[in-house]
Amino acid sequence: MTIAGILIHAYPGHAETVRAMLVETQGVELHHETGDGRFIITVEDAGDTRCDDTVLALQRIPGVASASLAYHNFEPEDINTPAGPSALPAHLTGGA
Amino acid sequence: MTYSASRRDFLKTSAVAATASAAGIAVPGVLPATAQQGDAIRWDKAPCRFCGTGCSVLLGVSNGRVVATQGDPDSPVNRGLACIKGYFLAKIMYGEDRLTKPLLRKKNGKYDKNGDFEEVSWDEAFDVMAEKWVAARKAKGPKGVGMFGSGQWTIWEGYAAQKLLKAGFRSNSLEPNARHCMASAVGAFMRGFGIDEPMGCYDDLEHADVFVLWGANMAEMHPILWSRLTNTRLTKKGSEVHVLSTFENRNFELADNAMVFEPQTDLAIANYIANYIIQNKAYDKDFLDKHVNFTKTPTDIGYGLRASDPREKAAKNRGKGKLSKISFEEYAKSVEPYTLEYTAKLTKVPAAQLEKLAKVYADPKKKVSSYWTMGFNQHTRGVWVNGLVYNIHLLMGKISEPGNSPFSLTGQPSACGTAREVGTFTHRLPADLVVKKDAHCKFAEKIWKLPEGTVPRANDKTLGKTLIHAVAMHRALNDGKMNCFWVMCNNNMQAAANMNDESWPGWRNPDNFITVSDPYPTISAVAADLILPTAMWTEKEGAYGNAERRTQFWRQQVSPPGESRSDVWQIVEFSKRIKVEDVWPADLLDKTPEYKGKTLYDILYANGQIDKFPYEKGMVKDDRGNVYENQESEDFGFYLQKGLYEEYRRFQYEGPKKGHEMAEFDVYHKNRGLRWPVIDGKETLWRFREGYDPHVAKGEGVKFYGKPDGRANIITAPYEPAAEMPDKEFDLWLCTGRVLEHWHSGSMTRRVQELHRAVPDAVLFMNPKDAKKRKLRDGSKCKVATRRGDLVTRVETRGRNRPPEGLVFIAWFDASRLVNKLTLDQTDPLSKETDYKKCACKVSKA
Amino acid sequence: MAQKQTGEKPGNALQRAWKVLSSPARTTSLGALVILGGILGVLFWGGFNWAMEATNTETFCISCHEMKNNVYEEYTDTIHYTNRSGVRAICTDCHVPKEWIYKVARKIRATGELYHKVIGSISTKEKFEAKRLELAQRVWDNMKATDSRECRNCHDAESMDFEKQESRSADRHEEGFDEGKTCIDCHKGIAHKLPKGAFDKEIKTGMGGGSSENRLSLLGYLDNGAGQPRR
Amino acid sequence: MQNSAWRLRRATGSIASPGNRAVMMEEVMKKFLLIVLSVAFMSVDAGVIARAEVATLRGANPLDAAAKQFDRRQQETIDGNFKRSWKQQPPTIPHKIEKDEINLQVNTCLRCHGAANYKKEKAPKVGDSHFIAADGTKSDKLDMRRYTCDQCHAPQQKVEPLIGNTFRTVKQ
Repeated sequence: MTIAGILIHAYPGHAETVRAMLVETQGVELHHETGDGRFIITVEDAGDTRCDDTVLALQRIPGVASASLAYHNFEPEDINTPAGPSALPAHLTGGA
Repeated sequence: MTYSASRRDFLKTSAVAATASAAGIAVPGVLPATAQQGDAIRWDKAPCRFCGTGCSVLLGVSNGRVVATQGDPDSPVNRGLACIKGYFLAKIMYGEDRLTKPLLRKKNGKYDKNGDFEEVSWDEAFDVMAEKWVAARKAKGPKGVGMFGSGQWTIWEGYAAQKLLKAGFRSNSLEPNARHCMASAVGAFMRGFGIDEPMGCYDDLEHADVFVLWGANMAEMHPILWSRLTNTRLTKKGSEVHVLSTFENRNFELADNAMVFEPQTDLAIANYIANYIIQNKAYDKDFLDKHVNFTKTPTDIGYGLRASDPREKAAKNRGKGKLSKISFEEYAKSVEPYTLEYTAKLTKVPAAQLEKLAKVYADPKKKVSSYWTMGFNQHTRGVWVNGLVYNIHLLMGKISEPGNSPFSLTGQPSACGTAREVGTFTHRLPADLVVKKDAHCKFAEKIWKLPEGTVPRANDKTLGKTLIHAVAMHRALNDGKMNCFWVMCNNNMQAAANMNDESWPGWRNPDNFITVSDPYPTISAVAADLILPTAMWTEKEGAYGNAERRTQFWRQQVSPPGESRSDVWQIVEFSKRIKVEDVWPADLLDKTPEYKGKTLYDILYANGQIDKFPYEKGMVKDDRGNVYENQESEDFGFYLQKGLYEEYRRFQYEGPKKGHEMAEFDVYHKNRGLRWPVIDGKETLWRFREGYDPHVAKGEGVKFYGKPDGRANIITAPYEPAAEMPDKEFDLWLCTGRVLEHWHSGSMTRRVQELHRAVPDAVLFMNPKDAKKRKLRDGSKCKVATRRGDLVTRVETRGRNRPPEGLVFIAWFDASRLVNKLTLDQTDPLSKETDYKKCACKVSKA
Repeated sequence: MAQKQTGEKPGNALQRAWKVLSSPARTTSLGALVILGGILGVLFWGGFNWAMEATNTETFCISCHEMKNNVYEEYTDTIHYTNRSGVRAICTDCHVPKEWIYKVARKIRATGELYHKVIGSISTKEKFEAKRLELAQRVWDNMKATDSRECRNCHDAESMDFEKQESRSADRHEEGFDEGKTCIDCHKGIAHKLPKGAFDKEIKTGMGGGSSENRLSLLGYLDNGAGQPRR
Repeated sequence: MQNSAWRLRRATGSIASPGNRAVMMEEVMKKFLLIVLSVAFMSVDAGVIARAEVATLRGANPLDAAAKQFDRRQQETIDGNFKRSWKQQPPTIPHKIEKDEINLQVNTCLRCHGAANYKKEKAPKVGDSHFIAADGTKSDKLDMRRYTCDQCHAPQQKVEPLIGNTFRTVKQ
């Protein structure tokens, strides 16, 4: 599971188009907009588009001045995932 | 699945918060742990400065100062938790009396052992020190100088010291305070499995059904592991907790089977359980046939006291530990005397409770994890008793798999990472290599680009016997055989046993020159001749290795105050003052003429390997683009920590012993640590078992590959009495230890007001009946005396520790009540680790 | 006494005594009989009271290990045993009424305890712990029923000086008295350890209110079964 | 050996002479340093030498002598709460806790601080962080890892700090 937190700067006057593109993009979730052309988004794997590919694509959206990575978390979901779900009783994980 | 959905949400919130905070944007409604402060705080991870658990904390820095700390939600060890010490980490660096300049004892402008401390420059400090060290090395040989380091050193500090002493000064007089702490555990690992450190990991805390605490007050000493254990105990059906201790402590609050036993009789209890398993034929025969050898150890081995002590003279096999093979039947016979009746009588534990304990071990359906710390390690039969618990697990095959785990917990944050893995012991080299073996020394010399014969062998052709352990160092100082002693990152005057007869006269011996590096004026610092001000914890870039083999890194977060410098800087800078001609013989230099006229710095650190990673200001960055300082690298002109680490790593990959592999330097700055062996970027949770450990090939099942035949040793050892038992005059057992709120000698935690006010003094925990007999009551002033000294404190009969009649307990953090004036400098003759848990004392009204 | 009065030689004393006692009084005056009856009454009465008092001492209470090793041991840690001025409340101060009629009633009930001692109902720590909630609940119910009568022998609401209490205590006391609460409503487990599930009942009856979700979160931790709260 | 000079000194002490602690502490407050620099000392070679009297946490008591004894300790109880230095710092306990129990049977802290009763008891509620499980999920149930309250929350004794601390909160 990969999740990235990204700060997008739009060129002045391009906020509208950038917002529209961001909402369209698979795996992108818009969380906050400052009103002065900055957007806080998260990116995750979606279908067969990988998170890192999406991040690269963001740079190429017309009107985007910069897309900077501020947070990145990668967790393999295999045996090495510590204290995984199976180790915890259901009622602790919010289920059952 | 609920797990991934909610975890994903959590991560997203973190992502938004981190992004917002990096951009200085306030996002309404997003208040995860990482961005609660609302001010411009830079948060970054660091392993906790205290115990061996190895929690990760988030450190908030603002305007160059640490302003907050909290548990790291992303750390697999503590998942957002911290204990009270961990929560107050932000304050440990700001005691008003931080040392900021080197201080040297002087009279009339010159160094004088009896002078007063005066501020000096680093140059003057190191010049005086270098002169003394060279003179002592020349006059007294390799044991003339010595260094006493720490399980709280960073990995590279230990590695730099290892090179300075063993290769530079050609001396094996390097020991860590981990000798007082973990040596018995190491001894048992090497004897039993041929490779150091636990086979299991902390995940066992969730997998096990039954927890057995053997002399580990986890509730106070490893609070976060205790939290995880508590969670399992309170939420998992059928889980139970068995506690063994010589007095009631906080563990007992969760105990299903709480046992107070007579000191030293843990040896008998472990043997009884083995006997029970054999008598009931509960053992795993198949496992024993395939994976285990049976051996026995010599008995009546003494108590590690000075050779002149009558107890040593009386010992038949003083210090001996060579194993000899026996059959299963012989082994079974050796534990036969430990019947339930005999053991109950000897240990004073009710028979029903002992049997209850034996039954859970013998039940093949129950997953049992055993934990121990100082109760086992600080034990004159420490290696034996560690081994006796492995015996039980091996008999049942309950080992190296989730939930079935004999687990030796560490005391210090990097006792594993620095002391054990780097091998900063007199007899060791990195990655489990030993100076006893010529091939191992040759390998080290090859990695270090040194002529053959540089590293002193244990029994060196020209240097003679070169090994000297921690307790023997103080004796050597006392006897004038060691003249220079450098104590770093610990407080050994307060920590070492028998201060009145050994430590104090040793340090103040007029022939000796003692250097102490510390951030604060500790008991050790004021007993020294030269004090070096030290950068601590996150004032430097560092790495620790915790008890579950997890290596964790941190970046330098703030600048050290005044002229204080980190231990690694001090070691490397000091090496510039030593000319190789002064410490190496001519014949060695003839083998490498290119080293002639060089300093130890040129040969050991600027060796083309360690200095090969260039450093530029601003290059240490996190993934959010924050830039961090690196004081040492800036000073020396290369990425010192990376260079030291990468050279050290070659021992793991190219050395004769496999199984210690770690990942590359840069990897660790990006994660919350990995558990070695790390193969192809993947960590190892359970060792020696196929499917978990990459070193065990398909089809092998279980393989204890530390031993040439792949088999672990079951080692039989009997109960033998303690060195100093209560008698008519000194009628009580004295046990010492720690408290939850303070770390070790209290030099950090006692400077944090909240922690100091929680536990301001070390009191005498005593049974009310014992108190009454002596006309004492709660709060009475009392005098505690042993054959070596006395101290005055107050009686506590109702606190967190409840000793049985006949035993008292004092914590050692309190500099005003130096309990190690009282303790006996007895050690396990095999591991040389001090037993601080058992000596005889008397208590009277003061 | 009877033998001496008849002046007969000692022989089968019991038989003779019985004969005297069973025959109607002819030779003795009514006054003597009344006096004799009085003396005997005092003796019996005194003996009865002596026995009552003897069984009202701490030494008697802890003469059985069930009491000594469990509840007594714990009590020595608490303020009713150790405190600033050394004034102590012993077992019976709290557990045996002072007023005669209640005291007798309590003593009669105590014979049930003797029966359980004989059959060993709580002879081991485990058995005791298993029954602890039931036993404690009985005491609490009793105290509730008597409006904490035994507490009030020493602790009189009228005599409390709120000025001298910690402000937290003063506020809570004032509130409690206004609401007509009795001591045991809040002060459970002050002299002994609390049993598992000690607060289940008060949570169930809604002390403190709160949503059912919240109530569960307070209780859930206690259960070691399926991790579900007791209901 | 037993009569060597330095052994005899054990009786008299060779550590820097004890100064008046009260005076010294005053200095400390001014300079944020326990190292008192007495600049008045002039050496023969001219120039000023900084002499430092170094005191440990036991004050200036020599190590080979007995340290000052402490008074009986009393716990500090106050109305309201002790101040926190930062938001995530666990609050210290402003009331007595001797009667409280945390064990397999009960946790009496939760009787007042738990979600059900805290309003009624006018007690601070167990922090929200205590309802986040190890995997990061929020729950209505207390996270059992947080069961042992006294791992983080401690009562405070009425004692002066041994030494000051220059920690500053983010607002300072």
